[in-house]
Amino acid sequence: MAKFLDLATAVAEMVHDGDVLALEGFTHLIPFAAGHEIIRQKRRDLTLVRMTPDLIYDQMIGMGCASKLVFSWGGNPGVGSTHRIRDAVENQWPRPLALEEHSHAAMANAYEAGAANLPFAMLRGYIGVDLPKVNPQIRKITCPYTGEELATVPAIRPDVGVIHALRADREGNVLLEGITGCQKEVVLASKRTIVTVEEIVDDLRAPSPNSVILPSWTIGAVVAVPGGAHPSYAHGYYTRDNSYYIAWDKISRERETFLAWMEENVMNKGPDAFAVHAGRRAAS
Amino acid sequence: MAKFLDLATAVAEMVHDGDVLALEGFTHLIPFAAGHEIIRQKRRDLTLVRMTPDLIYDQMIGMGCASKLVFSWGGNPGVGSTHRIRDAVENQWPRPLALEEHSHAAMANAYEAGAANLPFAMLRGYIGVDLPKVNPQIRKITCPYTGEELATVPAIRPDVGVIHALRADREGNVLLEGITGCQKEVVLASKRTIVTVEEIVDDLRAPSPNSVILPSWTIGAVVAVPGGAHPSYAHGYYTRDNSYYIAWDKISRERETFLAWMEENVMNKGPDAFAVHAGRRAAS
Amino acid sequence: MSLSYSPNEMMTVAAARALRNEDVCFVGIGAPSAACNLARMTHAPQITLIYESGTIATKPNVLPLSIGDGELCDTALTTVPVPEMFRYWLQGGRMTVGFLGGAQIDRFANLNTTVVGDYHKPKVRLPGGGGAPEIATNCHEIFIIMAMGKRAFVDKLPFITSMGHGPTGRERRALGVKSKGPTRLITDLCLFEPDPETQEMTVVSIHPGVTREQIIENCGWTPSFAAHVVETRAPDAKELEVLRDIQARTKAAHGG
Amino acid sequence: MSLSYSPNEMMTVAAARALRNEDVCFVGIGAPSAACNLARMTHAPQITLIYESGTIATKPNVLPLSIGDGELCDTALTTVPVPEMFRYWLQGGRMTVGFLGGAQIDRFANLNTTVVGDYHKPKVRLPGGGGAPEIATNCHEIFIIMAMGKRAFVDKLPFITSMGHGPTGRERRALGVKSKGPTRLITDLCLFEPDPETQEMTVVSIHPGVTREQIIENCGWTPSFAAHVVETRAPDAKELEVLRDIQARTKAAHGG
Repeated sequence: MAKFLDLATAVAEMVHDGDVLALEGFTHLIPFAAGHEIIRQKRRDLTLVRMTPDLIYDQMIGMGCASKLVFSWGGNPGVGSTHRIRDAVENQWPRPLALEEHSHAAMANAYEAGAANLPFAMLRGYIGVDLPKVNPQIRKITCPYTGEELATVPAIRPDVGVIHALRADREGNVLLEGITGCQKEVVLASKRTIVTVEEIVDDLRAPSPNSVILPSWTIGAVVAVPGGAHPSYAHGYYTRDNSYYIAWDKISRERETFLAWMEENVMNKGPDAFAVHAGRRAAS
Repeated sequence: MAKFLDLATAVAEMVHDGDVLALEGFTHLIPFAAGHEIIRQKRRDLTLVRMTPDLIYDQMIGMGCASKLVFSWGGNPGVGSTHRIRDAVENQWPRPLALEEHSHAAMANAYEAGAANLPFAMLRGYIGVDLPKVNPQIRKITCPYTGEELATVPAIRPDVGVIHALRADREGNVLLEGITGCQKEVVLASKRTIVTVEEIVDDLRAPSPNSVILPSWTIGAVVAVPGGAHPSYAHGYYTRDNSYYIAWDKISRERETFLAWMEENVMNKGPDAFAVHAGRRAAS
Repeated sequence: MSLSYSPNEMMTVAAARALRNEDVCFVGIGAPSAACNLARMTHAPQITLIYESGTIATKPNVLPLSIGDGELCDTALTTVPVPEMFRYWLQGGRMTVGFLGGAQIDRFANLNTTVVGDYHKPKVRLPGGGGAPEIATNCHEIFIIMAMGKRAFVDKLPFITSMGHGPTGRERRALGVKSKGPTRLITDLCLFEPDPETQEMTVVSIHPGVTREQIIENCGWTPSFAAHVVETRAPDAKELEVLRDIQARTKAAHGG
Repeated sequence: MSLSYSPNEMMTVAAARALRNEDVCFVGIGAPSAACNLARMTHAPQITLIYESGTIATKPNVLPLSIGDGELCDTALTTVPVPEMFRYWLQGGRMTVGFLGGAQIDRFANLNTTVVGDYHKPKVRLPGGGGAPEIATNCHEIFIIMAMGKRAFVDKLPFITSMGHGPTGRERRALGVKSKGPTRLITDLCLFEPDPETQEMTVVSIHPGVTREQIIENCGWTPSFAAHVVETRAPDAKELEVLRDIQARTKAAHGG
């Protein structure tokens, strides 16, 4: 059964230096509050796994948490580069960052294989492209019926999976809704898991018998962090803060402005700072 | 886009002698009305695919529609044998029936692979059991990373997939809810599809943004057949007619009672006969 | 005061007792389903019951006739597609216990639900494996519930539908399967557990009023008895009341 | 009466026109998304737009900034998990058109969005492939939208992120890929289509007021022109009005 913890305790107990760590959330429900707590606790040498290492990994990598990044698309969506990731890759600042690069289809399949307890995933992919030349983890398998060749990638089984969800009930069962990305897969594929939620409620208010629910016994820790996905969003709670993403381009472009911003907004703050965003419902 | 057809026309257009045909529905939403129409139109030499060939396939096989059955569990759930399937296997009556037998896990994965346009599925399965000795389609593959051996089965890609769903909108988009089995996979894996529904409505009334919906352009024909899953059930419409399943044991035990029942209840009736069940809501 | 009960009731009660509050149990239909829900309604209210139809943490008020009765979905925490159930939940290694029945069993708890006689020219064609082949290896341990009798407890199976400890008791480990396999076999006469050395299912507890001779007469092989065989605790009033209530509700609901 | 419009508007309008009412289109973010939604709001109201975030048949009122803005989910027919999107819907062969942009393109419509310079010692590290490598082979055909310029239209790509017709125009077929690959390349100056023999992207239509010299100057290889090059029809009032409206709504919504 999931334990109900505060965020600092959950990160202290579950996330260790050197871990393979996946913070997931496909644009929606990105666990920013959890990422900030990991930065504050100064974790080092993490292998960070994420399909779309956008701002949260830009911040974690810029603050020196990671030695490796496993990813399939790294940028500030609709805005431009993730400058801190580029600085790490191009100039080794603040430290070198090894890359293991995939396509979205491969990573989604690799999470899926991890959740299904398979050692690898296969896909009709990587045909005629250069990525297999620079990523030796991309291999091939032959269909035992048709003789066709398919691409393979190893299953992703993180040490720790971290997601943000809408709400949990008092038993620790968790509901997601909207764009659910590969969050279910990450939780089921990971050895340890932290799920931050907007609220803890008596009744999950699942709208459908087929609602996306992770049972309590699949989760390590449940942490209430209202607003904890900001500047990403939480379906039915608050909308995406697109102006933050746009502003990040300038903040992150130079090391000095980045460090100053992190000091003020992350190092000197706590999870409670996210609560202000929980009530913000943009008209859409 | 799906065509709106009547059931006789849909079966006449889509189901041909010799086809590989999958009628799916895992206890819930079994397309009985469509199966009866196929019997009435006297299709022959069908390869019938279904995880749980229960009463609907007992009826189709007993009426001579099939020459082969691909399955993983054949019985009258909670009641006993499917006597007509046994008579075909044990005594070749009314005609011989070839079997291709799998486990549930293998068939579910094979449908999933079909939907995903993969030529085969792999699973951690069939370990230490005799089925691979009698089914040469069960093979092995070696993981290119760990060297582990995994079982494989060919993807299922039926000529025709038939399911029953709750409702369709005027564009032919279809909603399922409750126990959804592998219906989505069957529709996406099949070359041609027939979806019978309880009703056609202006608004699908999908309760969640993640509701199980098949877009119109994935479906060949949509047919309104209220009650068309009886004696199976339709979530929110009517409950399972367990007494029918219990009564079937006696009806189907002897060829004569079976044939008499089929003549009266299938051959001399039409899809409209199912409508009486649409309104029956058992208190539960 | 002694209560009157049937051998089947004793079997179901004994099976229910094997389950723990913290178990996540993959439930077979029929006798396993009765035992699992009895456990949930008595000593293990928090047990998670999962049926292969995709219903997770279901709490049926009446026993389902099929593996996918509406009652299972209506009372579940959530319901997932069948491919997901087999991929993420069963193969994913999430189940602490798989609870199976069967048509035939051998001394190493291998099960046959496929065929009697030759596979290609069957004497009796049984339903087939369903979920059992993968339940048997992907759950952490397996409980089996079956009434004894010489046609069911056989010296040699005509077909292995799901593996217990293998034809000689050694194959399971030799094949590298990490899960425990059958750890309990609950019958209407007694309880078996695997011998720690040989993996042969061995009588460890005999139900009240049952003799060793009865067990031997109803077994197709010569059964082994543990060094210390105890007497199974008889069903208590609460267990019987809850079991009979649920069966009465079930009968009424199914209109049988 | 002649309307005034920008090269970017011409490009977006021309791209929108390439789409048909019956298309099921896998939409990339940015310029493809603008073109696809313009098509939906003008001549192709029934077009099915799918974003890799899992949103199927979405009808956003403002253009999403990201691939997974809430607007996409709120207006979708349904939203599926990302692994399902890539497995059942993209790999499943459901998409008639994949609409891509890119940082660099070569004459055979291969795309680079990965890196400039050596992969291991990059001069510029670009975002990477995302969905593009599999979009490029699993959709029935590919439309590409990119503004011309010598840094974007290059003679030789440093890295092939997604395959067009292959480095020499022959690899796609040689690899046994059945889908058509890039059939249209829409730029701010002209429209390219593959030569039926060589697969080289060839200018087939030039936007009003653009010269061949401008196209040549903005292309890193010497572009071929079809035997009969037509003039692209200028945006009409309706197209411009709808495009400008949606861009104004988008700007207001994103608070940029």
